[in-house]
Amino acid sequence: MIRFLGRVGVALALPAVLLVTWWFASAGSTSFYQPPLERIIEVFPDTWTAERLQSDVLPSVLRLLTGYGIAVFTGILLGVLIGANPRLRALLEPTLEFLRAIPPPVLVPILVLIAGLGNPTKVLVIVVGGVWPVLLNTVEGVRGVDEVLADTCRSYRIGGWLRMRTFVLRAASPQIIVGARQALSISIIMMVIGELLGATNGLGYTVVEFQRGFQIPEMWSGVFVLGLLGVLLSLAFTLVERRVLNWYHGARAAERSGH
Amino acid sequence: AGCGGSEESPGNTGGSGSTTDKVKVGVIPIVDVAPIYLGKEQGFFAKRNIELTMEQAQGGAAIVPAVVSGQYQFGFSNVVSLMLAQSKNVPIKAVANGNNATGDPKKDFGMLVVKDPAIKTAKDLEGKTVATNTLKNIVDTSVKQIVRQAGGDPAKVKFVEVPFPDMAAALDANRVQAMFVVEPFLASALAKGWTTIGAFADVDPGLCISAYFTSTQLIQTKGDLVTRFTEAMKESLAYADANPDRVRQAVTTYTTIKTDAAAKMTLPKFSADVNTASVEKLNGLIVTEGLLTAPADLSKLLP
Amino acid sequence: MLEIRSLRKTYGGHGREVEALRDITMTVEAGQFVCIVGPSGCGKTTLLRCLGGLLNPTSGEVRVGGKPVNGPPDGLAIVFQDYGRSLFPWLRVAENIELPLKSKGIGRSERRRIVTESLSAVGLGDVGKAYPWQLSGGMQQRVAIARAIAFQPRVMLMDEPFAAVDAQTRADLEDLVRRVWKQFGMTMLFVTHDIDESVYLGERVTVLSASPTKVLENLDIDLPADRDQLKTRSDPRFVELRSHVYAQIQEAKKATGRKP
Amino acid sequence: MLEIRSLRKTYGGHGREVEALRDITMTVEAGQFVCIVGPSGCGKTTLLRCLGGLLNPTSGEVRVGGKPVNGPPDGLAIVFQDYGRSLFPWLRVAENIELPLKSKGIGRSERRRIVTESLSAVGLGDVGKAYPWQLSGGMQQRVAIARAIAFQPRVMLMDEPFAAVDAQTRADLEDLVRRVWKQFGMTMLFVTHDIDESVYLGERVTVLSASPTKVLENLDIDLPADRDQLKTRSDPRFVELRSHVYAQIQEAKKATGRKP
Amino acid sequence: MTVASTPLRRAGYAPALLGLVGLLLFGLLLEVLPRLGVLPAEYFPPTSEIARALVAEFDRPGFWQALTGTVSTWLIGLTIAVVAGIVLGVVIGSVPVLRAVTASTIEFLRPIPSVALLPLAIVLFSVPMRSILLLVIYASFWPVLIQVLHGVADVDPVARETAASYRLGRWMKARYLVWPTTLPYAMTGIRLSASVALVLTVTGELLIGGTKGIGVEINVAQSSIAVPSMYALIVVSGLIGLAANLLTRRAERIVLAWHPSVRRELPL
Ligand SMILES: Nc1ncnc2c1ncn2[C@@H]1O[C@H](COP(=O)(O)OP(=O)(O)OP(=O)(O)O)[C@@H](O)[C@H]1O
Ligand SMILES: Nc1ncnc2c1ncn2[C@@H]1O[C@H](COP(=O)(O)OP(=O)(O)OP(=O)(O)O)[C@@H](O)[C@H]1O
Ligand SMILES: Cc1ncc(C[n+]2csc(CCO)c2C)c(N)n1
Ligand SMILES: [Mg+2]
Ligand SMILES: [Mg+2]
Repeated sequence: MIRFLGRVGVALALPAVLLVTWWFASAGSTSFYQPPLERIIEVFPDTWTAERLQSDVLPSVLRLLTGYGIAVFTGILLGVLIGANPRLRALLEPTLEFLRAIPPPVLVPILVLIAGLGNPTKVLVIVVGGVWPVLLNTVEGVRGVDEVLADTCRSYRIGGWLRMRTFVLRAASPQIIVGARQALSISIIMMVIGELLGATNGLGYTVVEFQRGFQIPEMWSGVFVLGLLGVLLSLAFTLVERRVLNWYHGARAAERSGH
Repeated sequence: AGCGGSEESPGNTGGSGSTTDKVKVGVIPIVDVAPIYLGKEQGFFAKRNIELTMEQAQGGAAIVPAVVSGQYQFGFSNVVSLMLAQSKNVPIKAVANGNNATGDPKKDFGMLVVKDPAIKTAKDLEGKTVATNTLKNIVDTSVKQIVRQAGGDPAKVKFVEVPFPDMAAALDANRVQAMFVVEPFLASALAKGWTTIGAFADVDPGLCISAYFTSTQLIQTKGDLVTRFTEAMKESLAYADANPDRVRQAVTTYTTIKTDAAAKMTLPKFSADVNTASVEKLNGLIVTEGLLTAPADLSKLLP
Repeated sequence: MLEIRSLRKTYGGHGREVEALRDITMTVEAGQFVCIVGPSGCGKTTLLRCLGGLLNPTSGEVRVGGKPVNGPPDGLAIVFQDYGRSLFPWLRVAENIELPLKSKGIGRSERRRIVTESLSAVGLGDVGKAYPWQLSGGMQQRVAIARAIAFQPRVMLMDEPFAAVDAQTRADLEDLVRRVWKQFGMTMLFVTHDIDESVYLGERVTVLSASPTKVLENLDIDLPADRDQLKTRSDPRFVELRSHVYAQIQEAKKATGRKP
Repeated sequence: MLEIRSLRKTYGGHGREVEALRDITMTVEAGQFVCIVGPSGCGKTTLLRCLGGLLNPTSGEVRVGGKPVNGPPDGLAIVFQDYGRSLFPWLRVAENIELPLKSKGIGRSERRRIVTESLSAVGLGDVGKAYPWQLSGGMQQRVAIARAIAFQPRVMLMDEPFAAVDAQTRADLEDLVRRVWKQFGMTMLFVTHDIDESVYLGERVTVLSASPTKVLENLDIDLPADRDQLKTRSDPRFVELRSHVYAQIQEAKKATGRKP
Repeated sequence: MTVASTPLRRAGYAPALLGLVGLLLFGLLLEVLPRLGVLPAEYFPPTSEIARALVAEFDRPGFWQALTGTVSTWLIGLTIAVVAGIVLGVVIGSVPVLRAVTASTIEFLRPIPSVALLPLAIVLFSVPMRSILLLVIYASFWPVLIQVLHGVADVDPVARETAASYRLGRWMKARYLVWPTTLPYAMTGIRLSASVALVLTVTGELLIGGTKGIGVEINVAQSSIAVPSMYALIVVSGLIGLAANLLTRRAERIVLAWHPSVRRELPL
């Protein structure tokens, strides 16, 4: 319990310092786009009411989780195929690198052509943004698997899906996890970008709406919500990671327990 | 915070003088801003010691803060955005008219277009989805008024945001059933045989669409420059209004619209002065639509 | 069972060209137990990897069970010299041993039985639930051995499998390997640095020269098939043979496969 | 030089609690050469890591040069059992050996000299430019030894440093280690599984029991200081001592540190 | 025997060729789909038309100015982000206390989209280019940082103990142990950041304007219904990303020559 409280304390220390600094630095600010922190906190409860959480935040989070899930799945699937197959990698990498450098905002209209103005497009936008870090990290993770383990698999004729499941995916999992972590925050960003087009509700839509309506304290409060969403999801992510990479952290932490 | 655009854009410091003021204006690459390009070309600014540079941005979202911060000395924006800004005490003020509806609801530069011939009037849009470039803006405010005037209930119309360039595709694919577009997208849509069921002019024949604005800070520190800019703009607007062919030609210089396409566009009206009555009407509408709880203080906003 | 003809392997790249094997020709009959000794770096591991289908020879031919090797042959298992890296760190010890059995299609309860059996055979009955990185070096090595034994291959290639265990455990494992070899009629190729061990275990000891590597000698071990740690090792013939091999090894370190 | 008092180490976590060391008390005088033998998994590596300041004891005290150990002590080098992983794969062999010297502040030309010298001392004069992963297991192990020797530590801890080399090379390395130890007046703690080796090398052999681990015996090796592979090993006293240790090891595997 | 398929040396020329084939196939697909009417050609022109528009762009001096502008903003922003990400990543990753203290803040800041920061970025600077740079750096900093943080944590325990036992100093440890371990992760981070930076450069130019850049040109093309030109400009952005990847891959062959993924003689 004490250790838990300690961890919470450590996690909150820097944000607290930053908030206090911000509070005093912005107090009495007259700059229109940098309102005093006090104002932002003031508008927060009125802005993010239960009703708004339900009408704007919830649909966004649902889209986010769907898109993120598809992005991670696709990234791993493609990544394993490409990482394990040098020819396929040579064939596809330039095209994928080309696509990766295309700004999502200009990609959105193309997606609309294909998937319309509704939720599918918004989910697709998240996938299009979030898939890259998972893909790249999976490819590199699979490419870098230990040679002796690879030989062990071949020698013991461990192949097919069993090999994928028990060797390739596990060996690459530390790097896949990094990619998935990257994708998490990018997905939140893409959720906002996706809601810029054809949107009628959503967290990102609301934030941009406040910005257009020159409701700057409200906009900042929305930025807070995005950040908090990031922290929350990252926390959940850490729990999953602990389970998945139990062996990895174990193998590294045990030896360090010395000093 | 950068303020007043001091170090990077050296302007002159005194009042009216012999030195030239370097001025950057944030604009959108559309037909609406043709007068300022024409004015520059005609020397209306140079003769008032203003060296003009136009900077093209995608929309007001960036232009307003850029003017407030002094990145740009002047900016171009639709009036509804300006009214919203004013009501939130953004330190800006309109200094010149931008453009207006043509006065002819059948032939305007911004119109409500449908593909489905079954949709005859704006009232038929009930239950349908309409594309507007921005929600809570002059476009959707106008569309709602058009629907209301046609006897429909705007609350029954669904609006979605689609940038002008992407609207035609959305309508073509029936993702939306109507769209409000401005030139050159309007001409392109009409060329497909699509029909119009409303226009800016339906809201007010001389509806003020947009305006040039500056920061209140610039007005205080360089009131003289602002005055000269306003005069030059007025001269430019008058010139543009009187020379539609020159406008069509100018458009092809700052966009890549081809000459023949420019010839088919319906031009807006360029009044030298802000149509205050139409702005007041809009002011009422935005309260009706719930964009604002109280009307904006136009005396503070308008020149 | 194993036929190696004029095998040559040259490693290249990264600014270093090494002829690991110059010209190896040898045959191992089905069911034979052959020990390989040779100086460090002479290419024993390379030879095993060629036999296991993990490495392309530069030239020459390798056959296992009459078929030319291209890819790991069926029913062949390797205990890698790099035992630590050959265990899957994300699988517990029991799962590590179970995995090849799974791919072999053996049923769950049978797998469990084999795993338990082979673990206790190497003296690790109680670590099935541990992760490999929780074990000492010698324990890890024994897990790798247990995995190979559990796999019950027709051909077993072992690369210094007892390097990390103590003398007593080593003796026990030696007897275990002999027992298993006999029981399943395996063909065994066993790389070791311990000369006594090579003589004690093998029916034949093959001595390799230093690089560039050739076969220096094929020595038949004419000791009785039933070996016993005390009796065999004190057999005068054993002492004779091991002295012979020892002399050969000393030769080998100087001698290379270079033609005079 | 090395003082270990009532050292106890328990590993925990991941569903497994192991008492690797129960109660170890021993002292190594400055300049002494002590060999440690003990069954696989009895905690030899654990002991070395506690001495090297890489692991916190659960209880008890460890002192090096009179100072309690918290963090790796100055002038102490370890040759790790897991030699493969202790070489940096991104550095060439020579660079691997050079690195500790660099951080010691030795000048470039001096470094070069030491590197060349120590590499040829372990019989690897020509692989300085290779990467570790281009070497055979035994070669890698010798690089790790060369690195430790080049470092010229006051205290050297070696964890089965010759496990992967052939008999002849092993003999050469044994003599090398004795020579270096004498030359620099090092304090040496040497873990081995080879009983002959422990007797041949050490001034004292410490036998550890199986887990839960205690010191089973401290055996002084009263052989002449000048050792010779042929002469010493055929010395009747040598044979006597090694038989004694062998018997102890067999004991050790059964015996544990458990009090009766 | 075909156990080990092509050794790297032989594969030397083939990947480039295969990659070209991949691009051509992709181009062909986008040529055919609009022509068959699967995609509306009016809004999504076939490849040949885009290519023609691209060639036409080459003749425009404005295009080259825009390209130079975009590339320089991108490179400046990327360099700053990468250097900052690597330095901070190594420092934070190496000091457990720092890592624990900063974790929540990093997770809070990472998902804040650039669009939300747009007004702030604009009012902080008096030159548009700097506002764009700020957005670029903000967005492309995080991928490098996160990759490096994980890379630093990946140091092999035996290697770490070796370094500790030989008493390598802080700097030596960072340079010879932590950095080489991190490098493969950092490389992926750089590749991720390169595209994020490019994307934000173009988007920033599009939204803010005030500089010479591909984004500004895209804006003009869009409002002029110059659909093929717009796609041509987007293709340019993709090509820049392609070039960036080519360079990082080349660099990787050199600096990661020792890494299993590069050194491996046997492809998986
Ligand atoms: N992957 C590789 N790349 C380049 N050279 C290699 C590679 N693997 C081995 N070699 C070289 O090939 C030679 C033989 O190596 P190998 O591992 O087969 O020897 P070994 O007989 O198993 O030695 P040890 O008894 O020390 O394990 C050595 O000179 C080694 O440096
Ligand atoms: N990191 C670890 N986590 C958990 N348990 C460990 C860890 N390292 C070692 N152990 C356990 O501690 C005990 C002693 O291990 P240690 O490596 O010290 O043995 P050792 O004497 O060096 O054996 P060997 O001769 O086989 O190398 C073993 O039971 C082992 O399982
Ligand atoms: C702060 C910030 N980070 C990332 C993006 C979006 N983004 C840029 S490139 C890319 C991946 C490739 O398409 C993504 C998701 C953004 N807009 N703002
Ligand atoms: Mg070997
Ligand atoms: Mg050990």
